[in-house]
Amino acid sequence: MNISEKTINNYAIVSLQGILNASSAPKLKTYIAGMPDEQSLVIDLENVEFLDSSGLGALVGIARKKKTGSAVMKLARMNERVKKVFEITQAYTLFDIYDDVSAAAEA
Amino acid sequence: MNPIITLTLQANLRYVRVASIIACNVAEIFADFTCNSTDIAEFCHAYELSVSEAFTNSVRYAKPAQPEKQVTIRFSSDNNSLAVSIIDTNSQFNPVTQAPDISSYPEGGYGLFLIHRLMDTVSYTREDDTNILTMTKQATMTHDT
Amino acid sequence: MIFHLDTSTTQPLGVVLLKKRVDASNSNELQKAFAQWLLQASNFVFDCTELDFIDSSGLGAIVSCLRKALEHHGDVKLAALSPKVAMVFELTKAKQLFSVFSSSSEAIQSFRTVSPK
Amino acid sequence: MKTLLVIKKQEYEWLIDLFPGVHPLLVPICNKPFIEFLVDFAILAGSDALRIVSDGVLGDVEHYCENGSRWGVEISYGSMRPGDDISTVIDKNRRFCLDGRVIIISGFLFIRYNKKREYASLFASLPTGELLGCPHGSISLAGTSTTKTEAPGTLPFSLAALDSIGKYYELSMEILRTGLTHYVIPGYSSEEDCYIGRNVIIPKSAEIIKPVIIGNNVQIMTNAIIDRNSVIGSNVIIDRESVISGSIVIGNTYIGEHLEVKNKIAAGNLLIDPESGTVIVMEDPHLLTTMTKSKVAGALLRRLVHTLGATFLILLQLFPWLLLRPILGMQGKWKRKKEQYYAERQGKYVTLTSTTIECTGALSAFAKALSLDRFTLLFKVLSGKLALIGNQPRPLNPAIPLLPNSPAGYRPAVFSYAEAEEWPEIGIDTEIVEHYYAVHSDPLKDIAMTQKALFHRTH
Repeated sequence: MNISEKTINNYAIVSLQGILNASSAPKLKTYIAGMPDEQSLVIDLENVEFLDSSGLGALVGIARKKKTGSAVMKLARMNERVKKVFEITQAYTLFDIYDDVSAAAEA
Repeated sequence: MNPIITLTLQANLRYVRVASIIACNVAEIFADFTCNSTDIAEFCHAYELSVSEAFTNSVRYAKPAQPEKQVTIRFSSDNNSLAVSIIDTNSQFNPVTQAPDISSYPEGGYGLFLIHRLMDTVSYTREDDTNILTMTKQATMTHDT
Repeated sequence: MIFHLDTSTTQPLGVVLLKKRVDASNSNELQKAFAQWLLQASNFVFDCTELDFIDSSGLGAIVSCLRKALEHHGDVKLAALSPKVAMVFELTKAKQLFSVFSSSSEAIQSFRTVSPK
Repeated sequence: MKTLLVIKKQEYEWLIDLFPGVHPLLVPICNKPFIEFLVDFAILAGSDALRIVSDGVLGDVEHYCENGSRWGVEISYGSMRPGDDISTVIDKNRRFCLDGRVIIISGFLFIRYNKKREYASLFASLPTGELLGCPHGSISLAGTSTTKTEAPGTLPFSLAALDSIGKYYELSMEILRTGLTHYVIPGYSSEEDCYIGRNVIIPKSAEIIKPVIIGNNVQIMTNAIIDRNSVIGSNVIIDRESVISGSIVIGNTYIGEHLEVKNKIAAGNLLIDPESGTVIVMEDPHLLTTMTKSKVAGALLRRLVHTLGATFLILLQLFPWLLLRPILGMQGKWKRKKEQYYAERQGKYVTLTSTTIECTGALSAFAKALSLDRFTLLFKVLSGKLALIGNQPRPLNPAIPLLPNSPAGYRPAVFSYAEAEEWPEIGIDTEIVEHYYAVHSDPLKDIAMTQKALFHRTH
């Protein structure tokens, strides 16, 4: 999995590319842990080819941390395969999900 | 049930992707032969995801300090359903699963729940110190039309 | 079920307070008891204030009570049907067989005003 | 043009308990799922894409509408948080709303419209902003219009909020009485106030009074009356002498004998009075029931009765079978075929040898009259693989999957109810008979039905 980052309106836009599963989730966690807790995030999922519950667990963990650190975490551009996992687990209720990155960073 | 492939992998998270890609491909080949026009992509994704979950569990619960530990994945089929079994030598586990309480932001515990929702049948047996988790799904999707 | 005899009317009047449920489990009981009550009165008020549930066998039992009362030249009147119980009576058309009153006192009053035959 | 539908769970939650097992957005209004009216409207208004956004679970809706290709419109789904206002929802769907104009329908609203009117050009020219609003929601337009026109004084559509069972009932009745021609209503219609679905059995003695809508696979029994202003859903049985008037019978409901359902909603084993909101749960299978499989205790007794019946028949047929089987076999009139069939439990199969006796000559006619062709199958009853009487076993065929949770249940058997009743053994009619017996059969009746089947097969 590749992680790239840019900044829009004080939001760190973290774009993920590839597979987000048990073997790659620690990489994402470590990457996010390297940021200040109060840094607000938009995680761009457009190029995530595959996500399983370990990947979901990592995202939920980040969301919880950001929530306690009173920062914001949003998800953007979820594809159908990724959406399915959020739907079955009802994890979509925990996130603000946008279909556009800049809209997520502006709102 | 006719056996198709049996595959043994080292119990290491590094190989989760191998297991799930193979599952996805086996499902695709099977669906190609069996289905008329069902949603093949969805069928394959169910296997990709379920095997990813089951394999991850097998590796996670493997007793430590046993680097030679292995997980076996066995595919078999009959007319229109494909079964995949994940076999490991971990200690016995409780396969009963319920939806995790999402409002408490759980980081894990979704795996078996997802498998149950994606597959038609999930069975768990313990034979001679091995765990066998077998998941099957019918290739012909039933639509309520 | 609680039964008492109201003697304020010209003819003795049986007042039955039905409790909770009248269904397959206790409808026989009602029919047996009713045979006893018929020795004391032929006019009845079934007070349904505390009746929450009735099924087809309960309904059958109440209709059979009515039939027996009619055979004795009497009547069974129903009082204070809850909306749910009333719906079952409507659904099964049994409501058409009975005089229904909103309270037991109204039902008792109705027996007073009718001159004995 | 695109349409964004925003419906919060909180707005439709009240419906969940009333129509168990049906997603509130799929609750039928005049036998057509609620959401489909909105899809139709969106298309009528010129939309080529529709997005349904909710904070509740949309799985069932997604399963029903899929990607919208059925209607030739692109349907997608989005999520939101319960506290989101409309502008947040628009932000969350900015990419969807980006190009062109968007009709935003917010709230659990029914839109009254008329399919004969022209909406596409109207929506293209209407000014941006709220078009109509009510306390429970609104319909508005986003994006710039191509031509600048003022909103006309009265719009050719109006809103009806669905916030109570009373409103639901009123709306259904309103459409039934006056609006059937305004919408696309499922079913065959030769007159404008009468829609009848497929496989509807109406005996001569039954009476149907318009306006009426009847779904598919409906069986109306003798002397039943479907009086004016009634909507009967699919897979419904209205038993003998019952009267339905001004009522909505939701799909998969059984209405018992001699009942009067007047101005009510019957849904499974619930009877709802729309005026007062009173709901009664029927625990009584004689009155109203959901069409479901029989209970476990009954199944055990049934198994016992069937085993005894099969044993009896085996003893009865043993001698003739020993005698005739070799003779007919030598004559080449005894044909056997091994095939796989669906078993009672979902996902399981059973291999059966079906025998056909070529019906030429007195001996084979005699063998057939004795049902010797079913002799070997009787042993499957002893092993519990088949029932004595029930459904005709369905051959395994990936192209025709057995619908899971079919309301009637499926119990493959040596003899079928359809045979007993001399119904056509193949086709959807059979399902209706089986449906009926799923509700009416009990182990004792099964014996009588087996007798009937044996008798009818001789003729």
